[in-house]
Amino acid sequence: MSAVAILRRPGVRLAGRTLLIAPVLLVVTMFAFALSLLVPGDPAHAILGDAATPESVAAVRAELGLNQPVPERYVHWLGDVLSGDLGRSLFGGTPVLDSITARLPVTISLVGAAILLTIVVAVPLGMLAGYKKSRTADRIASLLVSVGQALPPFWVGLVLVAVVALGAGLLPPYGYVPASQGLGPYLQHLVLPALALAIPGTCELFLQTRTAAVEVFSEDYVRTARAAGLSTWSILTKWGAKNAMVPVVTVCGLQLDRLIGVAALVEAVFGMQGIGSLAVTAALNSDIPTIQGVVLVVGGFVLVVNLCVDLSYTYFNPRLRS
Amino acid sequence: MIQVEGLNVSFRTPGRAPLPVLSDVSFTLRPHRITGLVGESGSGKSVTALALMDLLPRNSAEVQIGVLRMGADEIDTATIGGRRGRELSMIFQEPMRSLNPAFTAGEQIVAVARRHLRLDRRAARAKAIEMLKLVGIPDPERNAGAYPHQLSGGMCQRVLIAIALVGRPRVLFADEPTTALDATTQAQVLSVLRELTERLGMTTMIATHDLGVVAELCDDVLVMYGGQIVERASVDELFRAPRHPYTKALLACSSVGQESLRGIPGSVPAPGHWPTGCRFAPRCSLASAGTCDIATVPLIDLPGDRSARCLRLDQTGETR
Amino acid sequence: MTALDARGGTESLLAAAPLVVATGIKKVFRRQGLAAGTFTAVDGVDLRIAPGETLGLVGESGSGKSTVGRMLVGMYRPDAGRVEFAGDDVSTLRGAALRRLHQSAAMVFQDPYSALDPRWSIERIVAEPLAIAGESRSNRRKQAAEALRLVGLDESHLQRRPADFSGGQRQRVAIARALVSRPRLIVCDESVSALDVSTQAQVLGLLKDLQDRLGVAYLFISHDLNAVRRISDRVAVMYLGRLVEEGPTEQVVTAPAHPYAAALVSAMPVPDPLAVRSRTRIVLAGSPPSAADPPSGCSFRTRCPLAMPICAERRPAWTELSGGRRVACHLYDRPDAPRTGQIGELMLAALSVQQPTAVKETR
Amino acid sequence: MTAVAVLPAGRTHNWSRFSGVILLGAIVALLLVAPAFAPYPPNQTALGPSLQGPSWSHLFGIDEVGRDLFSRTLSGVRTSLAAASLAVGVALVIGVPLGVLSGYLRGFADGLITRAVGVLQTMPGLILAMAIVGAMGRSLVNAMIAIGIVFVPRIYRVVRAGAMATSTQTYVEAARSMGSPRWRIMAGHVLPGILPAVLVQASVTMAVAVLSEASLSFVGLGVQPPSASLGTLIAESDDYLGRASHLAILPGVAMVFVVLLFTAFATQLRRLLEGER
Amino acid sequence: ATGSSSVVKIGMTTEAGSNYDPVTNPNAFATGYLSPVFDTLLTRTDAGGFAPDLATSYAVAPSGKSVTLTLRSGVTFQDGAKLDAAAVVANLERARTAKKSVVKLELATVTAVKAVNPTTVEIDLSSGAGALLGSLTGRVGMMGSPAKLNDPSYANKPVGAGPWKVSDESVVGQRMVYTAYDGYWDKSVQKVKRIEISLVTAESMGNALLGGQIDIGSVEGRRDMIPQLEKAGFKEQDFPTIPYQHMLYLRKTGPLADVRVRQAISMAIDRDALNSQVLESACKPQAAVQALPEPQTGAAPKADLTAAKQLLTEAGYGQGIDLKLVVSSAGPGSKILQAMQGQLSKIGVRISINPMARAQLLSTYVGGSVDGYFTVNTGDADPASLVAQLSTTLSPGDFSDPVLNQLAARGANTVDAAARKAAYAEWNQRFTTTAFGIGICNLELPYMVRSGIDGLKVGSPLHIDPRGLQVH
Ligand SMILES: Nc1ncnc2c1ncn2[C@@H]1O[C@H](COP(=O)(O)OP(=O)(O)OP(=O)(O)O)[C@@H](O)[C@H]1O
Ligand SMILES: Nc1ncnc2c1ncn2[C@@H]1O[C@H](COP(=O)(O)OP(=O)(O)OP(=O)(O)O)[C@@H](O)[C@H]1O
Ligand SMILES: [Mg+2]
Ligand SMILES: [Mg+2]
Ligand code: NI
Repeated sequence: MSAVAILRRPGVRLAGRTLLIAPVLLVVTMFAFALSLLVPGDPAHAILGDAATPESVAAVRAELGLNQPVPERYVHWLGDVLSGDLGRSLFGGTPVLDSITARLPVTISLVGAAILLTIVVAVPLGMLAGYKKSRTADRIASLLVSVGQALPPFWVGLVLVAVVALGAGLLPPYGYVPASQGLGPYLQHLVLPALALAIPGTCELFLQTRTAAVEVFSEDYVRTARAAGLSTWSILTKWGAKNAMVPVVTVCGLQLDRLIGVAALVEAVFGMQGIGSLAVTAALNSDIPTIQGVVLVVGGFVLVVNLCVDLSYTYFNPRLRS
Repeated sequence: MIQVEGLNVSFRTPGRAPLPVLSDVSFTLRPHRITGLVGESGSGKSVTALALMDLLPRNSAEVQIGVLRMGADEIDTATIGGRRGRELSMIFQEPMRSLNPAFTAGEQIVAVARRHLRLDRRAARAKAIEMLKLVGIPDPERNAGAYPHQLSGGMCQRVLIAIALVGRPRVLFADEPTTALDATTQAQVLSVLRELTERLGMTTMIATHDLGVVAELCDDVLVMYGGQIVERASVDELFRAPRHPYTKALLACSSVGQESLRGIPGSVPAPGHWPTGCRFAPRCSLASAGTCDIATVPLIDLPGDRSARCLRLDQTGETR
Repeated sequence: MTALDARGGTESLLAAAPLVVATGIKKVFRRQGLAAGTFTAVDGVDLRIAPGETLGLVGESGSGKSTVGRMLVGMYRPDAGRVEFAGDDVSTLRGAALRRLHQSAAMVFQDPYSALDPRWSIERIVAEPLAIAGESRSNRRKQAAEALRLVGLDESHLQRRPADFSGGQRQRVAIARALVSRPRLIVCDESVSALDVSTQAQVLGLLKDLQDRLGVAYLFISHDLNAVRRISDRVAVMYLGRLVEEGPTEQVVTAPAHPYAAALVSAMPVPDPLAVRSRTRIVLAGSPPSAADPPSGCSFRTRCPLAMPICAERRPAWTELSGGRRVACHLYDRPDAPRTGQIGELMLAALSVQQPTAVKETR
Repeated sequence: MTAVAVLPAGRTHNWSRFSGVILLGAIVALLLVAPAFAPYPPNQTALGPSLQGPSWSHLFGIDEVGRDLFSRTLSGVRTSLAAASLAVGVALVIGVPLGVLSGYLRGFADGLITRAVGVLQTMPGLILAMAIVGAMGRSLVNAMIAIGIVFVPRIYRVVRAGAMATSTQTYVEAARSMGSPRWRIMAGHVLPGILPAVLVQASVTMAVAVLSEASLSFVGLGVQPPSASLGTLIAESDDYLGRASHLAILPGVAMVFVVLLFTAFATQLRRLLEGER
Repeated sequence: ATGSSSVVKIGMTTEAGSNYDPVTNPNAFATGYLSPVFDTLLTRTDAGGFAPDLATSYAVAPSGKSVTLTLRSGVTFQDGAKLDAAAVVANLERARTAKKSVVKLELATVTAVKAVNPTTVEIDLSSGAGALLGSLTGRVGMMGSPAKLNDPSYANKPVGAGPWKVSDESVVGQRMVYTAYDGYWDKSVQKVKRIEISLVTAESMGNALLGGQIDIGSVEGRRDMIPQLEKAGFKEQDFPTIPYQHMLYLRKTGPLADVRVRQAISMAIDRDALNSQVLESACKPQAAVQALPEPQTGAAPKADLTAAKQLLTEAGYGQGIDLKLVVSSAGPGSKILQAMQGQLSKIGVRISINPMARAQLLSTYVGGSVDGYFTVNTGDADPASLVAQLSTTLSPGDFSDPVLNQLAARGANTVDAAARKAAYAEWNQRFTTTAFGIGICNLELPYMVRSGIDGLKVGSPLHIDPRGLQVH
């Protein structure tokens, strides 16, 4: 078997692609580290905050190794990170890794629910709209969709709380209940924030799916399938869908990236203690170690998502296999 | 046999008047024979085939078919959809793009076989390989597992033929099936079409702008210009003695001699810009004001089972 | 009619030295991505074009025709061999001399729709070569107008945009652009392939007419032997980056010497049912091999019904035939070299022996 | 010489095609100058009535510290627009040259730039912006520079794709065959070719930038009080959703309006520019 | 009935991070997270006196320079260790000397801590013991198990002698869970089995209560929700003596070193309007410092713009001055300042507002880049430490007031309660008239308690003391 052929074996390719992440991840760590260099003024002061005294400042500086040159600090910091030590929050001293792992389930639940909602609503509707191409329905849909895309999730969240939760008392206005305390409350608490979070993404994914579907359904091969007498249903769900999925999956991946960012605001509105609200608090407090931790974790997560998206391409588009 | 009478197609764009692209297209195709539909770009060849396959976009194309007969049965145009692949099939111009890039050649044939022949997975697979063999694809077992991008253009076109024919249709429309192919590959594909038409007793129509292909392959010819059929004849008669001035000019253009470099003055008028009367009149050396530009010219029957749409047939002579 | 005509007149086709001489030119492309590697698009091509003559270049898609054309006008630098334009080695030209080459060698491309920048006026498009050469604005305008007249359009079109023109007209504009710097060679890369039969004939007629009046030479690249036949004085046949046969057009078309040329000629659709019926057709099996991984020796041997063991070992050298023709095939090294016109029969015979299942003409 | 067919009728300029773009552009211009004509200074607090609903003298009502919400919203819209323009400007200044270079020249530089931009794109924009603002200190300018950097991939991708598409056009090949230097091709063919797409993308990005500014300001990382922006207006009033809902609803509606304005502008622009071909 | 399995969930607006060590956590608000775990040596009575807790009695030497504590016997820490004199000495020594101790200042006058016998501890001081007793009711008095004190895990999972211990279910920095300690000495206050304290923003507290996330929380940010909450079965409980006062601290530099300028500012502030407009009339306008043993309930001065303008002109700043103020970006401070901005601008005092994270506020203010710091003053275990800070750390600049310092020292050293009260009253008088810091108003936090729960107690510095909480 030739070298090229070995490179093309799925397992090897998976490993190869995974390895390709490493340099990107390295750049992400550099970026995260560089954040600490952006801080104006003395980080020791920032760490000590109200309790700063000259001797404690000096002590902290020595402890942080702020007197060492930057590359050395980076290597040292990277070593810590690789051994799982993301440092401690400047604000309260929680190990960053602990606060992130504690909050991870919240954000994963929220973002997961939102993306699920997005996909379940947007993809079938988008495929259908792309196939039907009815002019009036299109106009209405595109109007709704542009408004939907313009709605800021945090504001929608506020309004949902005021109207649905406080006004009508239908759903809890606040908080997150782990699934371990009952699936019912868990889901109930997720509905409103996930809805607020999902609206713009659903609109965008709907549009993209429709565009992709329109494109695919105007492709010559769909005409071939129709000429050969294949049913509309199988074209919609199989022959066309597989091709349309490449852009759709791309957009899903992008949405997932974006949702994590927007989740920060929605978490703040709904008082959910997730990664996003951690990022907000950390940014407000200039809590650099926590910010760095969030950047690393989110960056790593997004890389993995992108990897999955990339790998899915080769399923949907066999041309990429060679 | 398939008989079409009074096929009219126009396209609607919002805010504009409907744009007629086919007017009163009528013809008969016979089994075991290949009919060539020739004409320049935009003359309406593809639209003719697509209209008969009911593959034009529903919301913009307005299709009227006076009579459509297959064999002895008159066919309701609303039922065409259900006949695709089983009675009528079609192959297209760009073989690479007409195959689904996400599925293997085999999978695509299997899907059609299972739908029309109600076969199980294994039988359908065997059928697919049989079809690949039929269209002359070497090593069918292996090539069945190939994705379109792994096949050459000629192979793709043969796979398309296999897909079109697996449901055993009686009628096959081929829309410029070899335009995108190299000369040597074109020869291969044309041979396959010729052979299968005869062997399977199909009624085949091939749209092309290449008179060479017509001469090579066809038994009968329909010449199209500006959405109309302007001349109909058997291939020998047409080449021997074209009667319509357009056919004449077209033949002159494609010949080898120096006269071929003159071309036809002007260009094919776009739909909506057709002159009244004879649509070729503005480019025709025989056209005379007051005769050719008055009213729609009918298709005039001529001796020898042929016809032409021209008012100056007296001038166009019997022989070339 | 004009100064352009005058120059065409001074250089007689017979008297002058060749305008372009390419010797053993080779082009290697690098491919990126998973299938990384190099592959040879053009592999040792020799060509010469006399002033005012038309050389046709035919071959399958991907055989390297365009690449040869580009090397002639200096767009690509050959990786081996040399291109001489009017006696100068093209690859050594720099600065003003290179600019002069660009002035005297122009190209016309296939797709008339994308060949003109839709945002530019016709004047700006036609005058682009002059602008590159730094001509003054008034000069540009004058010459653009003149070039437009030459191709049968007129000054009133100068301010229009490409969108206002039909395909045939656009191709005329493209030709005007090629003509505006008064070149001595125009490489027409599939220049008529995208046009309708009637328009194609118009444009071919125009090219011929211009040649007669201006004495410009053409390298006429096409995969359509019919078109080549109508305009070329000589024709060269390419297969997988190599020339396999070259000679006066009518001779090559009526009696090809190389098996591939024979197949190509035989596959050429002839718009004459009687002629079709009177001839036998060679239908090659298989499809062209990938240029990234060409066969050893003679690149045609994998599809050649007459292939011999030697074909896999050595690359055939040129054999000069009578009538200014040459062919690159091992058959002609042998004592029993085929006679002119005999090759087709030999191939058909071989085909029926080797491949009894091969589809044969049934009519 | 053979005759030439009648040319199709010259293009008629259809003003209705421009009207959308002009109208929307005018609205944007109006929003930029509107604060000068606002009925009250936006930050003028007043003792007395507070948390009042809309009335003739106070179209949007009065907030808890007695400021006129309409004036404040006008000022907030302008602040948001200015901030978003800054972000889009930063993205354009970085993204366009990079995109042209890498899309037209291809090769090694392209690989490098694309990869770098890819890394940038790896991070969710808001998190990235929060991180940068958190590190550099809270200010609107910092926030918008951060957002601008985050937007570079959006511009870069469009420009690169456009430059790549243009560079495969035959007219670019023709220019090369004439020996046209690279800068000439980039300036004459490539840049004008991508300009429409860049304009459209910039307009879409403006909409996203307005949302991003509002998001950052909402959590207190952008505009600092008492200055108003769409985000701070909502943040200031979210406690009053129950009692004085208009305080949160009206700025929110204003924000949706501004965002829609830019998406509509982009749509109109796209239609106009695509109609041209 | 008192369910032994009962749970009470409390909402807090302050994050304590993971540091639950009373000695090293600099955040006074964190006391709420510590109080379930730790008993203090003494406690305060409602009347302001001292009551026994871990110490059954205390005695101050006549010189005032030594305090003797008698310890309760039979008390064990949550890890089973015995509470004895040695343990108390270890705790106090650590608080006095540990590098990271934040309560060092409160013990600055302590010269020695000695175990006289297993149940008696003697604390020697360099000056009067007035402030020490108060401190012993706060973080200084919180006793941790001596074996764990220097354990790295102590900050995350403290071990005290209090009624509830930290459970492993806790998610540090987010939700602390406490379970009843079986060996606790005073079963009468340990009426709930489990306490959960979650971090909730002020704005969301009402939502969290309605949503069932918490049972007790203060809805200061959403008073409008009180009726809705009451309808949902919550009852409101207020603690008027617990200080929660909006105050403006001023640097004593530039114009602000001039007493007239400060007085002019104080005079120009319309506290009534602020109260009615921004604070929903829930605040009691008051210029004096609230967090002292005897609350200053005197009416706030009315705003007098002409007098203020005149004072400013006399001081030579008729053309006005510019002040840069910092304020926490969370909570209502920024809004109050924005309203004050309008009032002050009328006498030419132009203020710019810089909201920032809580962690940076003090260092920015003390660091000298701004002129003032607007915040909430919540008092401390003993007035002495607040008073000391108010006239020194919180009033940095070129100028300090010797009279204030002298009065502060008197209050800290005097043991006699009445005398201390008098000293602080005088101090407060001086502090207010010189406008050293400017009090705005004193807020009562509306605690909302789910029906069926009673026994809510709130202590100073502001925290919920779960002792005695009961679920029916
Ligand atoms: N979906 C459509 N909407 C509007 N007009 C159309 C549509 N399809 C085809 N037409 C128009 O109908 C006319 C006939 O088109 P058709 O494709 O049949 O030509 P053709 O003879 O097949 O040409 P070609 O050789 O270029 O394939 C053309 O002018 C074309 O523009
Ligand atoms: N710039 C390039 N980089 C890499 N490969 C190239 C480049 N240009 C051409 N090739 C490859 O070189 C080979 C020959 O190309 P060329 O365009 O010369 O063929 P051609 O004979 O003109 O084909 P066609 O008839 O399709 O135009 C093809 O395989 C093509 O993919
Ligand atoms: Mg067609
Ligand atoms: Mg080419
Ligand atoms: Ni002329």
